[in-house]
Amino acid sequence: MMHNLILKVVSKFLIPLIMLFALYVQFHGDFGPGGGFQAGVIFSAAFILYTIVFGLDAAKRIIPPGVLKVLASLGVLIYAGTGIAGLILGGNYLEYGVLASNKLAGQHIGILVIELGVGITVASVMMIIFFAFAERGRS
Amino acid sequence: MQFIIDHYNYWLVIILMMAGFYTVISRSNLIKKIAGLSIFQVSVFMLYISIGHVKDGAAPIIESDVTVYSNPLPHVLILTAIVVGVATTALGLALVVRIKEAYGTIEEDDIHKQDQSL
Amino acid sequence: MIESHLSLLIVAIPLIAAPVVAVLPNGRAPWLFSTLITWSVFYLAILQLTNVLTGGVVSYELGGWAPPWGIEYRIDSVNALVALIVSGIAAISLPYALTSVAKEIPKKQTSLFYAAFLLCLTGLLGITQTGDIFNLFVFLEISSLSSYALISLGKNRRALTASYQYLIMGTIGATFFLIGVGLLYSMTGTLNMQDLSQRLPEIFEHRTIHTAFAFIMVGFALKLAMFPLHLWLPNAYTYAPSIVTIFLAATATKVAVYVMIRVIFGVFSLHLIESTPTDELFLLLGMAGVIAASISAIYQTNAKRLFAYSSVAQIGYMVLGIGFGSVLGLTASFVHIFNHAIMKAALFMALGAILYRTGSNQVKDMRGLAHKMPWTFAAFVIGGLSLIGVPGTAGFISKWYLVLAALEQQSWIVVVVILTGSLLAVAYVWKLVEIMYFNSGSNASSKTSSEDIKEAPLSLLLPLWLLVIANIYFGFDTSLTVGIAEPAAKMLLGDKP
Amino acid sequence: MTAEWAMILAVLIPLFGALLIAFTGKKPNLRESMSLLTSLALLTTVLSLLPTVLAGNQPSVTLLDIAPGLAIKFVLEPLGMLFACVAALLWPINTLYSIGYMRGNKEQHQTRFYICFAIALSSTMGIAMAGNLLTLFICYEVLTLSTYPLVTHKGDEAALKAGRVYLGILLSTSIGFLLLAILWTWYLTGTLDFKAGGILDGKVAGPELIILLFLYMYGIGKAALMPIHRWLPAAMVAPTPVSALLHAVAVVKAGVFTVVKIVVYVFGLDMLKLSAGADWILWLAGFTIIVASIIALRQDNLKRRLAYSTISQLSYVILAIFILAPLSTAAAALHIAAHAFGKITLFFAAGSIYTAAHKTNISQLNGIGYRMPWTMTAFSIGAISMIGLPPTAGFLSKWYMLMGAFQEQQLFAVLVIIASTLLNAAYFIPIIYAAWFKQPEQHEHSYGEAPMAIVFALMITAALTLLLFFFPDVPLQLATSIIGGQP
Amino acid sequence: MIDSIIDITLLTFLVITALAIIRSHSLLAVVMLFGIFSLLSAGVFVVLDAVDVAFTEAAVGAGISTVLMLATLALTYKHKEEKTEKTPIHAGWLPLTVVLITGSLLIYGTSDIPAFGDAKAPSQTHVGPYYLEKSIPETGVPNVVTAVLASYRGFDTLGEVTVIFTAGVAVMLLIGRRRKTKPENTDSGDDNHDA
Repeated sequence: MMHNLILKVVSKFLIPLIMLFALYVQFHGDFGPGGGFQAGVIFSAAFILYTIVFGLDAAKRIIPPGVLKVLASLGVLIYAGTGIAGLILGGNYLEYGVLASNKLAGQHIGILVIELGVGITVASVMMIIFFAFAERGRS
Repeated sequence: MQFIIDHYNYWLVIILMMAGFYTVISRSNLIKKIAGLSIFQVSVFMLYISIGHVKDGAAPIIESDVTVYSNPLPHVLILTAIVVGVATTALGLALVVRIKEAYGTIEEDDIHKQDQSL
Repeated sequence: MIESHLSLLIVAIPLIAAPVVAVLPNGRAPWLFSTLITWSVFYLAILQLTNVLTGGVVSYELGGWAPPWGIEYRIDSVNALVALIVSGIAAISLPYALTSVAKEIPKKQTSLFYAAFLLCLTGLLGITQTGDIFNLFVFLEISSLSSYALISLGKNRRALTASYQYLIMGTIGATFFLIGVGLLYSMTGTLNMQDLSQRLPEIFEHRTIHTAFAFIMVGFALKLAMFPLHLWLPNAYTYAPSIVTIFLAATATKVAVYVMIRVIFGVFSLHLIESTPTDELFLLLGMAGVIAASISAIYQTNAKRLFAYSSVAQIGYMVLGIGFGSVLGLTASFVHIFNHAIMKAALFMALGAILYRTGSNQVKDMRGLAHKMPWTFAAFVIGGLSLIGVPGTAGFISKWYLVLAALEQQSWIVVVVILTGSLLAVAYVWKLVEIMYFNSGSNASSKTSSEDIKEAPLSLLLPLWLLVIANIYFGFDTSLTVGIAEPAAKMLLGDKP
Repeated sequence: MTAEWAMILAVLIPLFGALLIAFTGKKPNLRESMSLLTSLALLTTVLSLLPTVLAGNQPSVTLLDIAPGLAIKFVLEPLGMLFACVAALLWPINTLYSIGYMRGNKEQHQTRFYICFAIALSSTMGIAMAGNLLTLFICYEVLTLSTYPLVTHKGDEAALKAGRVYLGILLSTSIGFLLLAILWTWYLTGTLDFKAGGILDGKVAGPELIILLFLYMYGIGKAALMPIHRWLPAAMVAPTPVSALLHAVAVVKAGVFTVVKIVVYVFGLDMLKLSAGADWILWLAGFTIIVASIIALRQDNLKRRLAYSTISQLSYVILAIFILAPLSTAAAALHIAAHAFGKITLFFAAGSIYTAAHKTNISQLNGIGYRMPWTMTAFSIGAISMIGLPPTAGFLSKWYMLMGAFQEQQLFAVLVIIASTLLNAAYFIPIIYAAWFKQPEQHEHSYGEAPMAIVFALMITAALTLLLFFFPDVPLQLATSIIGGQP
Repeated sequence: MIDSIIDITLLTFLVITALAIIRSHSLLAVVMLFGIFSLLSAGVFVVLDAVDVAFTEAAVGAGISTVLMLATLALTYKHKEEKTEKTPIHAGWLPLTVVLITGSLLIYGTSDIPAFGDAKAPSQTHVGPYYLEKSIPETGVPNVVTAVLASYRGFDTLGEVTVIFTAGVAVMLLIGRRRKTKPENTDSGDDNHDA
């Protein structure tokens, strides 16, 4: 499969589109279906496709597992941190209203940020899992 | 007749659940158990969504010209539940891989035999 | 600031700590960090308990949304006590972990191991704190997934199958719980426990409600390994790493019992229980569990498995307390939740110390250990006596209230069963004590006969003895256990005598 | 020093002693002297309490409340005082003896031995001064557990088996029956405190009373009422000082003491008398006395014979108390002391014979009297006391028993006492006769008296047995003041 | 009406798929059928107006889960050997009875549940409508599901993310690095399995 040129070209062409779509889903969640979780899955799907076509090592060169681990933790921390920010700004935990001058803006920021956290964690964990299985496959 | 119209959806969903449940507890193959487990869960998700469904309702995305929406809460719960489901599946499959490495089989009966023979 | 957000911080701190630990370099750092975390959480839990005892019920609106629209943390003396137990056990088992984990877990995995440990703690505390029944499900899954992972880390390959078995059983249980919650929602339209308890009474007659109740009960019966749904527990406890067994045995099942009590008396009500044969069923299963599990404990050849079965029996006692549906009964259950936590933690710590020195928990390999590890042995004996319920130990208090509750109900058969359970406990505890105490037959199998076995290291002995002393202390001072449990029981039963 | 403090000390001193022994374990001489000192300290403490109690007041001290109404509480009343005195008096003597015995027979694990001994004594004090059933129960269990290592001292298969029987019977009866009985009492009355006239008075009647009584009687396995007496012969594998502890100083005494205490302060004599629910125990006790004596008759092993003698002697106390007459109650209390002195003498003698002559069977004792005059004199005194002839303590208690029985026209009791007296004579006289008047076999290795410590100890106890007959005032006063003064 | 017809059709197909999964012994087929099952259920979710759920189910069920199962198959069976499950030895009647009891209990339980799609059911009248009304004014998010997910029940979602993270940690612990030496089973091997 490694030498299938068409596949490589197509996917080279496809993967950016998928990632773009992922970003769209990520940030369009407020208005249409979608959100951090779906976005994360799609993003990881793009990477999984890349891995299948170009091989594990190529994929790892782009995102080493160590980085993935950090990213996975980071996502959770972003989310939980938003909650703490709420605390510090005098609200309850995860109370976004206090994040900005007016309540609605605060809600917007809050939702945006935590969705980002979700997206990062989901994407990276999905990749971690897939890499783990793929890794197990060789050797 | 009305009774059937009111409940057919639940009944079909229950049949699905039980199909999954049966696969889990009756099969010996570890992978198939996991598959059954997922089916069981997905069917339960359908139960929730059915509960949240409102006749001629629209998807709960506020638009000016729509009046009747389905209940968003079950959707939210199930979004969470789906994630939990996939997490469980991933973990279960990882375990299956390790069991295969340790026992050389993923058939529950064979594993049991090996443990007994020790 | 701390004061007003106490209930939240107890869950949030370990939750935030877990991902941090996960990325720490392997070695001592993760242990040190998680130890500090658990201690601070324990401190907060104490604070919370005192607050609740003085100030009454605390409600915390997550996201600032009022219940039932938002998720609510609702702390009364009941879950404050359970949170105290869980965090306390975590706080005391981590100092033990350093040595034990270094021996049983590959160094490469330490940071991830402690991350999983903290996640498990997060889940259990989340279950305890929350007042929202679906939020409960989410945190239940956090604790479950992490405990599957923790159990699978046992050295023996059977840890893997045990973990898998637990995963299947646990997920089925959780899904049953989910079904029950869904049905409840369809009838009430709410997920907040407080709200539920107010909306349920007028629709008690609905079949859907009964079914929902049944599914939730079965779901949690699976989780707390209530006889006869206990089959996953012995394997899980036997093959998990010592520290994991200590933690789970002392906390996981306790939290499940708490949820059961909460759901029965806090969400549904005594009325439903008494209008259905639930209470009889609980008494029946409780008794069956006590007897059957105790008997099979006697025949175990692996000490860890022996005490795993004993755990199933002890759960039977708690179930009995629930079955009585009386203040005394619930008090007994709560007191036993607490006491059993400290006695089982102590016993499994002793076994962990033995495993650390001899590399085995087989009964036959423990011959004559008393003379090589006197301190461990002494601790083991005291823990065992507490398990039996000998006066002067915490276990005695539990038995005391259980039997009183049974006498109150004039159910002599239960009295007999409880005392028989104690006698069976004498049998299986003394089986071990004898083999450790008597050096006879120095044909002891390879490992322990060798002279190089020394007393366990101090890092294992200190936490162990702390718990042993607790076992004795709470055998005399019951102001913390009974003093809290009794009002809590009264509250749950709406002051019904 | 106030009486309250003295009481607390009485419990703490042995425990503290145990620590000292543990620390000095490496140096035998130091260790033994520690143990001796502790015992003497305890004796003085207990005796210092005597005047207070004789003056008629009952000092009480509450250590802590476990739960509302449930306290760890000590109250010193005459009966307890008597028991405490007996135990505290015999401990130093027994220690002295142990030193001789353990060294003479080169026993292992002596430190553990002395530690457990001290703990056992501490719990005995607790039992003697227990102010309520809970305290009594706790100390009772501690006594059981602390004597387990003593019974299984040898650590071989036989000891293991004996230990199983010992612990199995004592623990299971106490948890299965006694605990239940106590809980039931608590449930019925809402209190566990010992009260003159009984706390159950009017609270329980009919079959319920009989069941409760049954639970108590068989819950107290240490009283060795048949058929739960088997632990006592089984425990014979232990070294002689331990047997002495079991039979005279602490364990079985704690059993019958508890029985008396429960009858007097929990049920109340009057209630039991009115509701004739207690007769069956009278019969049972009588049965035990006779059967145990007959079995004793057929034992050739000296210690076993003594063991069965103990079983029957214990049932004397139970019989006496269940005659339910004031006099016989006093007799029961008195017999606890009398039997203690007599029986410890006999066991010391048996041990002394074993140490000096390595003889265990009665058939080997021909003419031993001339080889070991001191030992056998003491033995004879003890035996006479067991039979109940003057001038020994045994006569005193038996006499009061008979009087009580006559007072109540308890013909059955009278008959049992007389019959058993004959039986006692039947199994003790032959030994004395053989020892003094039979010719020893020829070609027998020569041996003399046992070590000094042993002989000294058993002379003291023998003397006490006699003294109690001539100067019975103090114990008598204690015994009678249990049932309110009248003789 | 048209909705319910589609609904019934889809559900019927689902039932058929489920039965096919039970029946078939070829694991490859099982996994593929599972993917189909997920897609069909996604369809059902769309019909029941749960677009977000449908989206997610399609991505996760048909996507991730299926891929993972295929990967596991590849890892647990050799390249060429045909991947079939053995028929369990123990009797099949016990599971069947358990399932039948559970199922009938559910049928019984749902027999007086509010009618399917009933707008006056408690679930539609108590908490649900609040979100529909207040979502825009309180959070300014038109997609109510997102509003509830991220804000009203944001803590659940935090839990959800934690679950995912837990799964990541667990998988790393289990199959994170290269295969270690086979775990020994000297200790506690010979336990009797009495319950």
